[in-house]
Amino acid sequence: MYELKFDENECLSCTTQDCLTRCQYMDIDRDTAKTEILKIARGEDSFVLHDCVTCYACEEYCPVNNHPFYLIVEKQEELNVPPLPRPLIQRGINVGIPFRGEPDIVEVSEPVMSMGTFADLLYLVQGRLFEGVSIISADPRKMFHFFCQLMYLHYARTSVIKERLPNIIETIAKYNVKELICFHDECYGTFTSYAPAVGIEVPFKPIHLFEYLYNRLQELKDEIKPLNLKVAYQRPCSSRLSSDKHHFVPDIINLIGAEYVQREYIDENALCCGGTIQGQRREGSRKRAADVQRRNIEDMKNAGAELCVFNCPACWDTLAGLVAQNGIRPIFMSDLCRLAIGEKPTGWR
Amino acid sequence: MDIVACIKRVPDTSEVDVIKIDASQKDIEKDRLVFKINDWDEYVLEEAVQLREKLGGTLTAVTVGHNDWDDVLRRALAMGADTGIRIDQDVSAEDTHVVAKILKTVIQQIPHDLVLFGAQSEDFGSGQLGAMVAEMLDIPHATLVVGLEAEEKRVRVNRELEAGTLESYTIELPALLTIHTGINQPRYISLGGIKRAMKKELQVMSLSDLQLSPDALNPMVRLEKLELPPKGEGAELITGAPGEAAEQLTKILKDTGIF
Amino acid sequence: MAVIDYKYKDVIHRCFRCGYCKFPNNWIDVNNCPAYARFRMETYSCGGRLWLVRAWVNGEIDWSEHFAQIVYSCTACKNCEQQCPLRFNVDIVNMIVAAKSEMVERGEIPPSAKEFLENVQRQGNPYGNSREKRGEWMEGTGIEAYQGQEFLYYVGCVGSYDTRGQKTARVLGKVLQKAGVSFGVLGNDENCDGNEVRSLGEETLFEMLAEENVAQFQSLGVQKIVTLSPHSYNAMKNDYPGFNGGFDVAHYTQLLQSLISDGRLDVSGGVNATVTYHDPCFLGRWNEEYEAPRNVLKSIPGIQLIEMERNRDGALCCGGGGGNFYIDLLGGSEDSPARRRVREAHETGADVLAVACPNCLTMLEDAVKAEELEDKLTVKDVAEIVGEACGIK
Amino acid sequence: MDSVYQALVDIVGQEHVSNRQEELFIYSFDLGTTEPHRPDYAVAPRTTEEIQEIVRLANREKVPVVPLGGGLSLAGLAVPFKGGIALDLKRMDSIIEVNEKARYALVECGVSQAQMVSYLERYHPTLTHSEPGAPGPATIGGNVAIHGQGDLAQPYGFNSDMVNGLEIVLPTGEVCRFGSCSISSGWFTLHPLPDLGLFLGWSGTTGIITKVSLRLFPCKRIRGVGQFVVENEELVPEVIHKLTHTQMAEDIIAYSQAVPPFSSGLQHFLINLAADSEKELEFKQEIIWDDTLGEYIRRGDGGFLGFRQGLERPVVSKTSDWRKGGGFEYVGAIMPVDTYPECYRQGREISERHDIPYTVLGRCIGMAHAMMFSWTYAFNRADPESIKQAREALHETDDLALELGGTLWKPGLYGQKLVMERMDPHTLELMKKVKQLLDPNGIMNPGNWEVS
Repeated sequence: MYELKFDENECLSCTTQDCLTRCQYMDIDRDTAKTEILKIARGEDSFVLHDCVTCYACEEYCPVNNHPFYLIVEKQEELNVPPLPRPLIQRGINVGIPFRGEPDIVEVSEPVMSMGTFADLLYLVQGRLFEGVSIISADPRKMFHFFCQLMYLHYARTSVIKERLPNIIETIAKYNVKELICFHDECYGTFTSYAPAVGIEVPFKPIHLFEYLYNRLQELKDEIKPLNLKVAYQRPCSSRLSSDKHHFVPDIINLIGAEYVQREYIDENALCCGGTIQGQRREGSRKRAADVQRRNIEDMKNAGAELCVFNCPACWDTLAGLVAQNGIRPIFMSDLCRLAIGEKPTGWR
Repeated sequence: MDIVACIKRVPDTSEVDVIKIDASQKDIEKDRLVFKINDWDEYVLEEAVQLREKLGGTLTAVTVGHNDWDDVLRRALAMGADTGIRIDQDVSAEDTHVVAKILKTVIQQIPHDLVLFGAQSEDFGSGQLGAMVAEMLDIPHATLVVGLEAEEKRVRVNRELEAGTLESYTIELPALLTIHTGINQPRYISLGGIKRAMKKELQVMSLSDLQLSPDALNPMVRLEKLELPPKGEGAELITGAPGEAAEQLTKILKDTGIF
Repeated sequence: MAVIDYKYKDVIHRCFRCGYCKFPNNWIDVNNCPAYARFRMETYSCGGRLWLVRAWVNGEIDWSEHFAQIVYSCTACKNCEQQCPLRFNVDIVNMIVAAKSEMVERGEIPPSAKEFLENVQRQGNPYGNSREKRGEWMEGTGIEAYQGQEFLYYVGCVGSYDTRGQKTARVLGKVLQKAGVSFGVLGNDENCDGNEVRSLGEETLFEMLAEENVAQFQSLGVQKIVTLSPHSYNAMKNDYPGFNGGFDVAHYTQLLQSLISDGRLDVSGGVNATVTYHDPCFLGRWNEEYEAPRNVLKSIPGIQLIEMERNRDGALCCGGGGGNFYIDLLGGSEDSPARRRVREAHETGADVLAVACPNCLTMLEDAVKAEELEDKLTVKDVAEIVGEACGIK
Repeated sequence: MDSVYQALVDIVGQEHVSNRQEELFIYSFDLGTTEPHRPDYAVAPRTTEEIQEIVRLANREKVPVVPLGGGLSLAGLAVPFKGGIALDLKRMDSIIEVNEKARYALVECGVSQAQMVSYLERYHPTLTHSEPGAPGPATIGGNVAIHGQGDLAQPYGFNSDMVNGLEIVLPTGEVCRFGSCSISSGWFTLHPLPDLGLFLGWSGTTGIITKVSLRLFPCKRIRGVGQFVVENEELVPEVIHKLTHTQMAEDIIAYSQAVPPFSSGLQHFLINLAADSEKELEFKQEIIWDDTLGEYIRRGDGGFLGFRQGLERPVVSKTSDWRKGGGFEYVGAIMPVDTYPECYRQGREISERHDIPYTVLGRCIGMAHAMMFSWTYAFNRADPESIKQAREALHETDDLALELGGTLWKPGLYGQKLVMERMDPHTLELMKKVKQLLDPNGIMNPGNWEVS
């Protein structure tokens, strides 16, 4: 069985306790933070387990990469403190079960990209940016064979992840690719952060979509017409698992001559889209989510953003409509890049 | 029932002003013209094919002309003819009698209960050929046939006379009929069909194959000269809005006492 | 007799006949399938047609001329494909065309369609006019024959032979001259583009035309093509590549749009008119070009552009598609799509109905006469309006 | 020459009548599992007068008349079981009047639901009508003729409860008007007398509805749908009870279906809310999700799946493609809300026994006075076996609905028989008398509701 690599001593010797003190959804001082994270580590109950909105951020805040978030989720499951109501958990768990037959493994030539569970968004993967890219998981009916499963961190079900993830990786491995561009950075985080944290082998090198886009844009540099647009970025929870790649967001936005607007909820202080929060069991969750969304969008407006760039389709589903209502145009990163090289964005709505 | 259909290739004269007389003044300039199967012959083929579908037997299409005449035979094959025979002889300058002689000789050599011709040709339009061949073959014939019911040994035919009067006969086979337009609705021949027909073998015969010597053909009529009709006089082009134009026209019709 | 090798045997039964295909995207009118609008019997709705084809394929009904007319009354306008909520919708028009192909191979098609195809076989145009006269439209325009200029200006059958079409073809030629575009035409050597031939189900004839045209274009070194008709545009842009004919094809409204925005074409002369624009199916739904013609019109001073209830991908077809501008199975009634369309245009209060397709032009102009709206509504091609704006008569 | 055909041509004109195989073929079908029967003529009249002429002719010649609108009942209610005239009413499609102050629309019977929705959105954005779950081409006349319900059923009941006036062509050709319109020029109420109630829900067996005055309702600026989900079907009746108590929902639907698999076995609620301002919307959301359903969420029994602004138009026809087969049919029954758990469990069992992915749905009618419950069975039109399976499942479901104490909504022939068997004899006798009185020659949609 796969074991989470968590070292209690790291927390004992930790001077910052950033994991909980920097949490945007709980107000915790350093001492409380230490006691609570240690209680959790030792398998005792803690209000943190009950109040956590599962935003992944502490995974990034931890100065020593000790996986506090994975720990919290494992303990939520162990102590049966599910953050979501049962029907939502059942729904969630059923989502990941592949149906309608086995995937057809076909010959692919690198570069190769996996759509994960977003085969429906294939229309975003078009134009010169993606020329010559072979696609894995292009069939919506079979895409759950490529589902990274990490979503279950929101459901306090690491057991499900550990049970299913190896098979998923095995399926992808059948394509014998050296490198795999991940359409969704939750997949990227799964392969580069979660899998190693619990000791699951990953036989290929994941490439972050934004890193790929950045490099492609470099190749197409001459095509770029500066956009002169003020751009805000909706940072998804999953990107907390690949903070080393986050810099590609400003890099890309600068490269295409747009402005990465400075705002309160930026980079490490980014706010969750609210998608998970609104459904949580905890009293007032719906309003909490609404409040987070309101503050987030107000902040974008105050920063004068004209566009809001999305990374995660789930954030898009919860937030894009609201963003648009507030006069800011929602757009996926890939479409933003296409705009910059004079192509018509497919997701432009 | 064994059927022989005699067909002809003619220039597409849907627009008369593209017709030009050549230097010899005995023929028209053909090089830039588009050719097609003689209108009446399409009805001949449709009728023949339907009869064959109903009664079985063989259907042979025959034409007289040089190799570019093959295309009309291809259409015949595409439509369902079993064999296409071309007598390799340019008869465009010859008279009907010559062509009749040649066709008679061919038809004699193939099984024929029923021989079908078009009532006339679009280009020269003498309307004699069918009747002549019938006489030469010494078999009964009917012209301008607009209705046809066939049995094993006889056919019942309707002929169209003045003002659409119908005349009905029963004719013992073998017989020859010249078919009038409107007897059926010729089917469309798809280019695919024609291409498939390309694979079918065509029989090409020379006069010598028929033991006919060119000088034995001795035409009875010789073409002197072709000329285009002179431009008509007094044509008046009525212009203006539909309403006014109509008024003008009725005025003219009244004034000229047409009504 | 059942149709053994019908290509869509395994799909066609999936039509439920819910009838969304009758509507435009905003549901404002149940008459957005041209054939249904004309006859208002279920047989003429897209679903009815599919069910009948299936019945014929399964030998449940026999071929009849009425059946053929129902099938050929489909104008291939793609409204059904836009509106059908089911996954197979992308193949609806193909299912109808495949049925037409079956009929073509059996020779059993409506007489007017037979005439159309035989004329194309013989003279390379549906009218049966002589190939020798294809170039007559350009007399006195000084338009050059194509010899390596930047653009081949492909005029098409309607522009070459239909009197009204010829006028537009000439005006567009002059506009291009005025903008200093380097272009040439094929004149008598131009042949039918085949777009309608294909939608009439004569696949082999279409292939021949496509192959011949591609060969001809390549031998002349053609790289860029600008077409008068969206039908030609569609065939050359989407079908010719399948015959190794990868050309850079533009519809003239797209070229005019860039000429104007680049300042190469001066339309400051302006035109004072309230204009409503009718989207041609083969520019709109088939190729999703809705804005170029509108941008051209908007760029002309004095023009007020207003929209009909049904516009862009919800536009009502003029009824001329699928060869119907010639075989005319939808005409002869106040319910004819063209007449419904001009009434709709008139209701907007516009005095000019702008079109970007010679087929639509002839269809809608005839409809204006039939509706006796001549003095209230004029049908003009976008090219003609641009012509006026830069002082060309 | 066929004299009836000629007479029909004289009435509606050559182009709107046919006795050719193509039209007869198409009009012989229902979209469900009912066996087709060919009519002898298909006719598409444009005016009430034409319809009168047709009906008089039919009476003289003893020819059946089968009226149809969208022909989408799925229960075979427009199949010409005994031949005759298939009367396609879709050309009767004028929206005659919309009275904003009295909130009604006077329309011809053939106006489609889609046309109505679109017309109101375009010209009367503050008004809406109760749109059925049927495809947009379904007609207003057809819907009230079968007691349909729509997306305002929770506050206002059946669509046939929203009728303000009717114009009917009797089977003998006379025109009758019911409601205020028969006395004044206003079409603002159906009640009291002369409201005889002999036509709504009779599926065209007592006359042809030619005009309908339909109640319209306030259309708030923001309309949207929220989703809630529970595991335990036993909770559904009490949740519906609590929701209706708030009197804040425009529509409440509980459903469960096998496809997509993740929703299988769960009970979902679709709850429509409407508001004129964000403030009103948030107020209603607070009442519904936090105050009313909050306890389920905190207990972990129920989950809030979010609220989306904007109503999605119904595209039930997608159901027909579940088995890539272009067909589905459902049993619709009016059930007491507390039978939901049984309706779900036994319905699911029937589906699974017939190897069909299950779909059950209950739409709340009125203040939980009842629900329209549907058991849907998709089939493959190209596979006779799957049609047979679906037909059997449908019949078993008809039996089930009645066993559970429900009553069938727009049943086909099989269901009609079951209902009439159970009907008390005097009611049945009265139905028979009414029918004989109105339709002495039995020409109206024969085969349906025939009391032996």
